[in-house]
Amino acid sequence: MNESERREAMRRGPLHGPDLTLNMRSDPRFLTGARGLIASVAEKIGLSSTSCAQVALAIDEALCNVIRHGYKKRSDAPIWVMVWVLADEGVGAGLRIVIEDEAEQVDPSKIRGRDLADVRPGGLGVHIIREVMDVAEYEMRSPVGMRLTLVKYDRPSPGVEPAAVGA
Amino acid sequence: MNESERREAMRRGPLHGPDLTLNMRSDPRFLTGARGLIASVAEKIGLSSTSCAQVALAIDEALCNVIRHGYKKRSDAPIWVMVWVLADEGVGAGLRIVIEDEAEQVDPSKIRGRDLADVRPGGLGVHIIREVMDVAEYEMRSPVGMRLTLVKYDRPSPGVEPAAVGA
Amino acid sequence: MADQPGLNVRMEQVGQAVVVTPEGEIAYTEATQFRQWMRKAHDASPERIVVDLTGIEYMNTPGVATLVEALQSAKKNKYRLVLAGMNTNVRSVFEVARLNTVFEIVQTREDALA
Amino acid sequence: MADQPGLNVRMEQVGQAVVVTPEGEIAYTEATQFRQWMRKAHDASPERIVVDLTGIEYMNTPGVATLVEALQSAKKNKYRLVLAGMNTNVRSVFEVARLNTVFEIVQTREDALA
Ligand SMILES: Nc1ncnc2c1ncn2[C@@H]1O[C@H](COP(=O)(O)OP(=O)(O)O)[C@@H](O)[C@H]1O
Ligand SMILES: Nc1ncnc2c1ncn2[C@@H]1O[C@H](COP(=O)(O)OP(=O)(O)O)[C@@H](O)[C@H]1O
Repeated sequence: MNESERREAMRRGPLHGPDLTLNMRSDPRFLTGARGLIASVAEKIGLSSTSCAQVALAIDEALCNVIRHGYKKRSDAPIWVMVWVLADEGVGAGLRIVIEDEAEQVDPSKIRGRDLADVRPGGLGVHIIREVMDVAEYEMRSPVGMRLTLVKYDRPSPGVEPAAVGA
Repeated sequence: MNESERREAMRRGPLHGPDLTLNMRSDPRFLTGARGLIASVAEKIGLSSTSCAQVALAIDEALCNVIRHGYKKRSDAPIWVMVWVLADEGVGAGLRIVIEDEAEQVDPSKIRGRDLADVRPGGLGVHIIREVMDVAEYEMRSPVGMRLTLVKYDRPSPGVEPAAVGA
Repeated sequence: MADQPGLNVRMEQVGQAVVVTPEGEIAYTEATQFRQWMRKAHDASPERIVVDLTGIEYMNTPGVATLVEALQSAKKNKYRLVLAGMNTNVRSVFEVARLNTVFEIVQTREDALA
Repeated sequence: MADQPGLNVRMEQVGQAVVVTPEGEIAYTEATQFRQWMRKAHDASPERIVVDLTGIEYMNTPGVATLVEALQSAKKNKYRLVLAGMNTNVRSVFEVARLNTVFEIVQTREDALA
């Protein structure tokens, strides 16, 4: 497997259904619980405490963005968070998380943070998501909405540097 | 509405779909996260900290029982946890939680704890669930599995004493 | 007896007593491990086992069951089992289960060793 | 400005400085409330605003954005904004966002008031 094949395999993930699915309304009151759920699962499957904190942060940023940008702060629209526990395959414990919504579709290339040198309040969430996860890929979902695929291994698999993937 | 009609209305719950659904495998590693999720939602909708702790405990006991008794410790079977936020209707904040499984069906009247005077290690979970929740009702689910309906209001609605309901 | 994410346990001899100090939570996944620690305390043939629960934020009935088992061993072998440092939530589990009068429950580790 | 479940804020005057001490988390739901507190600190026309983050376990980018806004006000009005007491996770958010060199960040509240 070359690097791009390996990344594609990580993005695609396992064939079986998710180990855990959270289907929540786009209500900000559920954000803390969703983040805590993922952090707890990450801890229990053995991710390092740094990785747990990073995954929790990425999920939180991604869900905030779905609510703010995808649903324009509507609080009653559906969000699905699917979680796969990735078995140890020589690269340590890992999680694959897919977040889907039914919001308006946007060109994935338009989902990007601001220039970090230009200090302004916003435009940081996507940078953080990409930086802390090994894989972070947006795509349009069929027939409506967006899908974000996130993968985090405790140690990056050889040939997949988080920095390279997240850049 | 007389008392039994009121209880029946609480058990039946709202007509609309759940605000939050957690679909998890019967894997004990997910218990802490599930409990934390419910506790966080309870806190954010304004339940008192005592009520939050009680709801979290009840959910945890109920899920432990599904895994141990329902699924005989199989870790790959499905469990659904559905949560409705009950709006303030003069009785304070409230949550309705329905837990469903696909395990073997048992007569709901057989789901009961031990005599509390007879001190032995087990047989306490169902007592706790009934004591801390306003409504706790087991029933057979169609076509397979069991369903547990739990309701917790911060203040019991007039005419529905938790002690009476939970007895 | 490797510690799991949820639970860390220390055990020490203080005079004729053994003090077991779990930290974290004692729920479904941690109960098995905690039971092994309680057996180890029992095997030290103490006059008293003190379980200092100050560091336990959460306990549910699988955890309570391990302590009921330990109490049964204590009664059979005629030593004391004393529980100290329960927070409000843990205490309420014992109260609902009507075990608050069955166990010897004190405020602090010092009280338990007195 | 009623406190929400996730966040409690204290504000006090120490000499010419205003010290804002939030406790809990500053995430999506708390950011609006925290922004109001930062404006209130600004309105006191201090020479320095110290934000003591020792009690903040968690912050995400909506929280960071309120501090960037506060920094912009501070620069425009020529007073200092000093952040103290960040835990590792909070600090790493600032680092990923390359804001660790933009803000004045110190270890403790005492350092910030020195
Ligand atoms: N889930 C999403 N749906 C649609 N657009 C998004 C989504 N997430 C991010 N975006 C777009 O990417 C931009 C950058 O997002 P982010 O880095 O989180 O900063 P901010 O949310 O402060 O703008 C947003 O302004 C928005 O245009
Ligand atoms: N989800 C369930 N499915 C089937 N049987 C159950 C379930 N929950 C409880 N029970 C039955 O009720 C009994 C009492 O449960 P509980 O009070 O939690 O004590 P314990 O689990 O220690 O036996 C169990 O022994 C079991 O027979």
